[in-house]
Amino acid sequence: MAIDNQELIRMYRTMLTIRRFDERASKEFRGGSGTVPGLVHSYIGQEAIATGVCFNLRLDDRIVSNHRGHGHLISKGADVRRMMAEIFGKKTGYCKGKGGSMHIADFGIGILGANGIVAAGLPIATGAALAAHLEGGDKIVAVFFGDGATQEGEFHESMNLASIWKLPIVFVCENNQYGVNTHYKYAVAGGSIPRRAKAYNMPVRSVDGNDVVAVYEGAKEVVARTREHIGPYFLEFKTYRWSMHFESDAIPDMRPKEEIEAWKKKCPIVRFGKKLLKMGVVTEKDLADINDEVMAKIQDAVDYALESPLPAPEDALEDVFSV
Amino acid sequence: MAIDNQELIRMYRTMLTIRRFDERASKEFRGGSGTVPGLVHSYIGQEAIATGVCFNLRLDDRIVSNHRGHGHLISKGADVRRMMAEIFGKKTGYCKGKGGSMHIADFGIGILGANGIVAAGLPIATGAALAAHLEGGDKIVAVFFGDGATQEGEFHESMNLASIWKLPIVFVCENNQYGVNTHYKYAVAGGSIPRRAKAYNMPVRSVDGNDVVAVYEGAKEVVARTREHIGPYFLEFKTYRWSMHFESDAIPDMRPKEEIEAWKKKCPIVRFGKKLLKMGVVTEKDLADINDEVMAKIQDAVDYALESPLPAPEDALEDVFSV
Amino acid sequence: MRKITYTQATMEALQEEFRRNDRVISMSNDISVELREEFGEERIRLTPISESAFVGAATGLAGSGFVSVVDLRMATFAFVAMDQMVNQMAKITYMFGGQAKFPVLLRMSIGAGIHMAAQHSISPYSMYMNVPGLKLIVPSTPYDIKGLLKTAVRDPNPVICFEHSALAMVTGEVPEEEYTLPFGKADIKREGQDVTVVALSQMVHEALAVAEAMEKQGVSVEVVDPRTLVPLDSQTIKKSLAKTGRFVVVDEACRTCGAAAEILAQVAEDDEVFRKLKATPQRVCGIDIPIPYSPPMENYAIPDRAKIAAAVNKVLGR
Amino acid sequence: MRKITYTQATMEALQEEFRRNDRVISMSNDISVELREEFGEERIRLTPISESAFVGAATGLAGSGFVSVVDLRMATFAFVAMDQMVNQMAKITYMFGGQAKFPVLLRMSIGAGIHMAAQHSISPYSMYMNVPGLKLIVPSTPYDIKGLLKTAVRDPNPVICFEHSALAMVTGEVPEEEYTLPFGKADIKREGQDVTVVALSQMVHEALAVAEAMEKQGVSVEVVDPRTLVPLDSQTIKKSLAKTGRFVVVDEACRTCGAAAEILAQVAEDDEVFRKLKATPQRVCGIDIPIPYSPPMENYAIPDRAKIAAAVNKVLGR
Ligand SMILES: Cc1ncc(C[n+]2csc(CCOP(=O)(O)OP(=O)(O)O)c2C)c(N)n1
Ligand SMILES: Cc1ncc(C[n+]2csc(CCOP(=O)(O)OP(=O)(O)O)c2C)c(N)n1
Ligand SMILES: [Mg+2]
Ligand SMILES: [Mg+2]
Repeated sequence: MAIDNQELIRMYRTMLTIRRFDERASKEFRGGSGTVPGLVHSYIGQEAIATGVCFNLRLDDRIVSNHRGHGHLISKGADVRRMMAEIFGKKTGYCKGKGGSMHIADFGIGILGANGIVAAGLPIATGAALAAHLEGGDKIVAVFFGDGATQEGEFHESMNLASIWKLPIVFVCENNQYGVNTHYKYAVAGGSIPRRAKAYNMPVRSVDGNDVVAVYEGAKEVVARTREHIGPYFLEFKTYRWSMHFESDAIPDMRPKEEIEAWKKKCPIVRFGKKLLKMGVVTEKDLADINDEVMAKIQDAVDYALESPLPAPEDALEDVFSV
Repeated sequence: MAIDNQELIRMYRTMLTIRRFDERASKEFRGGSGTVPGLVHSYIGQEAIATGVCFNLRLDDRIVSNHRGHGHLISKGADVRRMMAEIFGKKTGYCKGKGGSMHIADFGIGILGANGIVAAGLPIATGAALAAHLEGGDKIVAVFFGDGATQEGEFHESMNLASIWKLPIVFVCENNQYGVNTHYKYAVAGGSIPRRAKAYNMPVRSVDGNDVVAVYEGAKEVVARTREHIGPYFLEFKTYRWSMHFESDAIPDMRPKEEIEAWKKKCPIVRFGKKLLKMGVVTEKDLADINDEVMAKIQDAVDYALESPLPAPEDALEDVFSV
Repeated sequence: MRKITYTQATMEALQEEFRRNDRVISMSNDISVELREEFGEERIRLTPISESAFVGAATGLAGSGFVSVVDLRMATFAFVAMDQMVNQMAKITYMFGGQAKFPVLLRMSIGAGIHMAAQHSISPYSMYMNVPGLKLIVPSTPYDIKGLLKTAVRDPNPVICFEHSALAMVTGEVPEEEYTLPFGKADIKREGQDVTVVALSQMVHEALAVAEAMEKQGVSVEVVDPRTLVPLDSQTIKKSLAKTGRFVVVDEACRTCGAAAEILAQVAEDDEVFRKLKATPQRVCGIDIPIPYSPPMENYAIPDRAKIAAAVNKVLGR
Repeated sequence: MRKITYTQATMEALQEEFRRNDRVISMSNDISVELREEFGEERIRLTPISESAFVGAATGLAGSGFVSVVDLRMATFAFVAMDQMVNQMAKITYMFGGQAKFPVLLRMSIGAGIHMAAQHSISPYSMYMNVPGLKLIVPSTPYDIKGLLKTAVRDPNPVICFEHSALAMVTGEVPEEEYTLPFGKADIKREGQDVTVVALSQMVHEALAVAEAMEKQGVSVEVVDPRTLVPLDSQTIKKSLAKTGRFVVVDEACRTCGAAAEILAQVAEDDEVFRKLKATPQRVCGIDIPIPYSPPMENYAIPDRAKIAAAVNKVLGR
C-alpha cells in the first residue's frame, strides 16, 4: 500500500468523525429535546466512500452532495461546529439556520452544497465542472449521489452532457442498494448501474465501498485521470446504510433484518481499524485515543451548537437575493 | 419476401399518401394564404418507418406520436380529411381546431396523440402500455420519437420504467440524425442510441429506415414478441428529414447541402417503387394510377378542409374539462 | 360521530374507491403497505424515483380507460414532473378537442412547519391555478378530505389534492356511511356577522382559533373554507361579504401571486361586493421567502394567529 | 434616434455584455450564429435537448464564478427544467445562507398569436412570481429589453426574461450609447389623467393603441408598464392611481392567479389607494383556457383592444 501512515490515520479519524457526528446528530434528533428540529439522513455505514474519495481531492476541487451529505462535507474539510450548529438551526451554522442538514454548503472550501431533491445535484455539479473546464488548469468536481438518483431524468441528462463536453467530473454513485425501501435491482432496469454509465461512453470503476483503502486507491487513479480534463469518470461503490432512511419512524424500514445485520458486520471502520492494527500503523491504544479525540471534537461541536443563539425571526428576511 | 402483393401495394400507397399530404400541407403553409395558420413539421423522407411499423399494428393497438407526427397518424389509419381540417384550423378537424398539426389524436383508432414537447410522449405511452398489461391480452403500444428525444430525462425514465415493469411497448426511435441542426453524434454521448437502450436491459434492433420492407420485417418480429407481453423492445431506424426542421425560415437549415442531396437520392418511396416494379408486383402504370388516386385523396382532404367552417371564437371555451 | 385523523380519512377514501372500481390504479415511489396488502402489487404499483415517468404514465393509463392515483409526496418533488402536469395532463383534454378523458388524481404534501427547509416545504397551488385544465383541492379536515378525494377519484379530469403536512394527525368527525363532497362548494366553517375570513388548508384551523378568541371580545367572524380552488366557489364568498362587508383572506403560501391574490381580486373587482366593502380588504399570507429551516424563522415565514387577528382588527377599524 | 427591432436590441445587449465580461457563458440547444462567430464555441455553447441539465449547469457555473445566460426558447419547454429553476436556482442563495452568488439569466418566449397551440404558447410569469428568489422581467420595447437585459447579466441573482413572440419584429428607438435600466422601476409609457392602465409585455402596445383611440374621445389614459415583475414598482402604480382613481390591469396570461391578480390585489389592499378608488378596479386578462390553435379561438383567448376599451369605459362609468 502506497499510502503513508499519517494519511492512513487521518483517514481513520475522518471516518470516525463522520460516524460519531451522525450518531450524535441522530441521537439529538431522536431524543426529541428539540436540539435538532429537522430530519437527519445518517451516513453511518458509508463512511469509507466519502473519505476515500475526498482524500484525493484538493481544497480547490469542488464537490456537490445530496440529502445524505454529512460524510461528504466532513471529508472535504467542513467545520463540524458550524455543521452541528446548522443542524441545530442556529445562527452560527453554515447557512445561518436557513438550510439545515440537507443544505449545508461551504463555498470557501469547494463544497457547493447538499441537496434535498434526488439527482438535482448532478446538473449543478456538471455546471461546476464546466467552470473548471473553462478555467483551464486541473481542478475537478466530484458529485455524490445514491442508486436512487440514477432513476431520475436529471441523472441521464447530466451524464450525457458531462460526457459530450468531456468535463472534469467524477460521478460518485454510492450504491447502498436501496432508495428508501426500494431495492435498486427492482428499480434499475437490468440491475447494473455501471452498465448504464458505459452507455454514456464513460469509463467506469466499481469498488467495494466498505474498504476505505480500495476506495482511496480506486479514486486516486480516477481523480488523476480526471485532472487531465479529458472527460468524466463514473465510480460505483457498493455499500449499505445502517440506519433507517432518515431518523424518524415516519417511514418504516422494510429491509430484511438479517441483511442489515450482515452488513453491520462489514463495518468499514472496524475493518479499517483492524487493518491498521495488523499493519502495525496503530496500536489499540492509538485507536482508543483517536476515538476519545473524535468524541471530544463532536462534544465540542454540540456545545458550540448549544451555546449558539437561534436566529431572530426577522433574520428570515435576509439572503433571498444577493447584492 | 413473405408479404402479400396487396399488402405491398397498400404500403406503397400509404407512404405516398404521407408524402403528398406533407407536400401539400407545407405548400399551403408556405403559400402564406392563411389556409394553414401554424407550423408544419414535415415527415417527408421518413415515410417508410411509420408505414412499416404501423402495418404490423392492429386497430386496437395504441400509438403515441411526436411533433413530426403526420406520417404516424396516416399509417395508423387516421382520416386525412379530418387531419387536413385540423391543420387548417377548422371545426371539423380531429381536435376541432384546438390542437393543430402537433396535437392530432384519434382515440377511436388508438392514436393517443402527437406531442409538441420533445420526449413527453414516452411517459404517456408507457402508461398506455401499462393499461395494455393490466387488460391482459396481446394489445401493444408503439411510441415514435426522434434522436433528439433520447437526450431528455423523460426518455430515460420511461425506458427504465417500461423495462422494469416488462410493459408491452415498442420504442421506435426515428434517428434522422438531427434535432433541428444538432447532429446526434454531437448530442448523444458515445454516438450510439441502441447502446443506450441496451443499458435498460431492452432488446434492440437497428434497421435501415429508408427501406420499408426491412422496416416492416424488422417490426414484425419485434411486434410479435411484444404481443407476448414479456417486455419492451427498442427499434432504431436510421433515416433523414428532407425538409427544414419545420416549414418556416425562422430556423435556418444548417445541415450540409450535399448530405441533404445524398439522402434525397435514397428516397424510400422511389426505392420501394422500383422494387415493386422489379418484383413485378406493379407496372409503371399502376404506380401512376396510385399517385393519381393519392393526389385526388389529398385534394379531397384539402377541399374538405377549405369548405369546413372555422370554429367560432366562443368554441374556445369548451373542452377544458371533460364531463 | 366517530372521530378519525386526516390520514385515516385519506386511507378510507382510497380504500373505498379502490374497492368500488377495480380499474383504479395507484403509483408512487413510497407505497402504502395497507393498500398493497388489500389490492395487490398490480394495482398498488411501486415506482422508481422517476416522477416524470410515472406522472406521465398516469396520464397514458387514464387515457386508456383506467383511473390513476399518484402520490408524489412532497409538492417540491412534483416540480421534476412539471412538464407532465402542466404541458400534458392539464392540456390534452383540450388540445385533443375533448375526445378522451383523463381521470388522474395526484396527491402532494404542502406547507411549512416540518423543519425540512425550502426544498421540502412549499404551498404551490397558485402556480397550478394559473394552468387551466387542472382541478385543485385543498381539504382542511378529515371529513373534507374523505369526501373530496372520493369525488376526485370519480372525476373524469386531472385533480391535484394538496395535503398540508400539519393536518396528518388532525382528527375530526367522519360518518361511517359513504358520502362524497362536491367540487366548487365552499364550506362555511363558522358563521359570523362582522368579518368574512376566507382561509385555506391548515390556515382554516388558525382562522377558527382566532374567530373563537374574538368571539369573546364580541366580534363575530365568519370563516369560509373554499375547499376547492379550481373550481372556486366565489358565490359563497361574495354572499358572506354581502353580509359582513369586511374581508380577510388567509393563506400560508407566499404572498405574491398566491391564491389569496386571486380571491382578493375576485372580491375587489366585483361591482356589487366592492360597493359593500366597509374596509380595505386584507391578505394575510406567507412572506415572500423560501421556507427557512430553523423554527423561529420558519414560524415567522407563515401567518400565525396574531397576524390573522391583527388583520381582522384592522378591517374592523379596531 | 435610430430604430431597431426587439430582436436586434436583444442581440446588442448580449453582444455588449459578452464583450464586457469574458466570464459570461451562454447555453442553448439553438444557438445564435452571430454570437458563436464572435465569441466562439466555448462561450456560446450548444447543448443537447436536456433542459434540466443545462439549466442546472447554469446554476453550478454561476456558483463557480461565471455568469450564465440560457435561452430556453418557448416558456413551455422550461417546464421540463422546473425543478432546477424552482427548487434549486431560486432557493440556494437563501438556503446556503447567502454565501454564494448565482448570476444566471434565463430567457424564454411567451405569448399567444403564433398558432402553435397550448404546448408552445403560454405566459407563465405568475407561476414564477410565487417563487421567491427569482427576478422576473417582461420588457415590452427594444429600448427596455436592451437596458434590462444588460442589467440582468450584471445582476448577481437568477433573472428570468420573458419575451413575447409577437414583439420580435417590433421596432423602437434605441440609443447608440451604452445604457442600462434599473429593475423595479416602472415606465409610464403614456401620461394621462382619467384612468390608470397597467399593462404587461405585448399588452402595453395594445393598451397604448386604446389610449390613443380614446384620446380622440376626450379620455386621457395613463399607461404604466411595470417592466419588471420582481421587483415590482407598486409605488409608481399607486402614484398614478392617486391621480386617476381608476384602475385597469391588462395581462395576456390566464386570469386566475395571474400577475394581474397580484397587481390588482396590491392596489385594492392599500388603504390610501382604496379610499381614492372612484370605480371598481378591473382586470382584462386571458381566458382560463389552454391557448387553442385556430386563430379565431386563439384571438378570442387573449385580450384585445375592444376588451381593454370596454374595461376603461366601465371604470369611467361610460
Ligand atoms: C425528486 C425527489 N423524489 C423523491 C424524493 C424523496 N426521497 C428522498 S431520498 C430518497 C431515496 C434516494 O435514494 P438514493 O438516491 O439511493 O440515496 P440514499 O437515500 O439511499 O442514500 C427519496 C425517494 C426526493 N427527495 N426528491
Ligand atoms: C422540451 C423541449 N425542448 C425543445 C423543444 C424544441 N424542439 C422541437 S423539435 C426539436 C428537435 C427534436 O429532434 P428529434 O427528437 O430528433 O426529432 P426530429 O425533429 O428530428 O424529428 C426541438 C429541439 C421542444 N419542443 N421541447
Ligand atoms: Mg440508495
Ligand atoms: Mg431527429
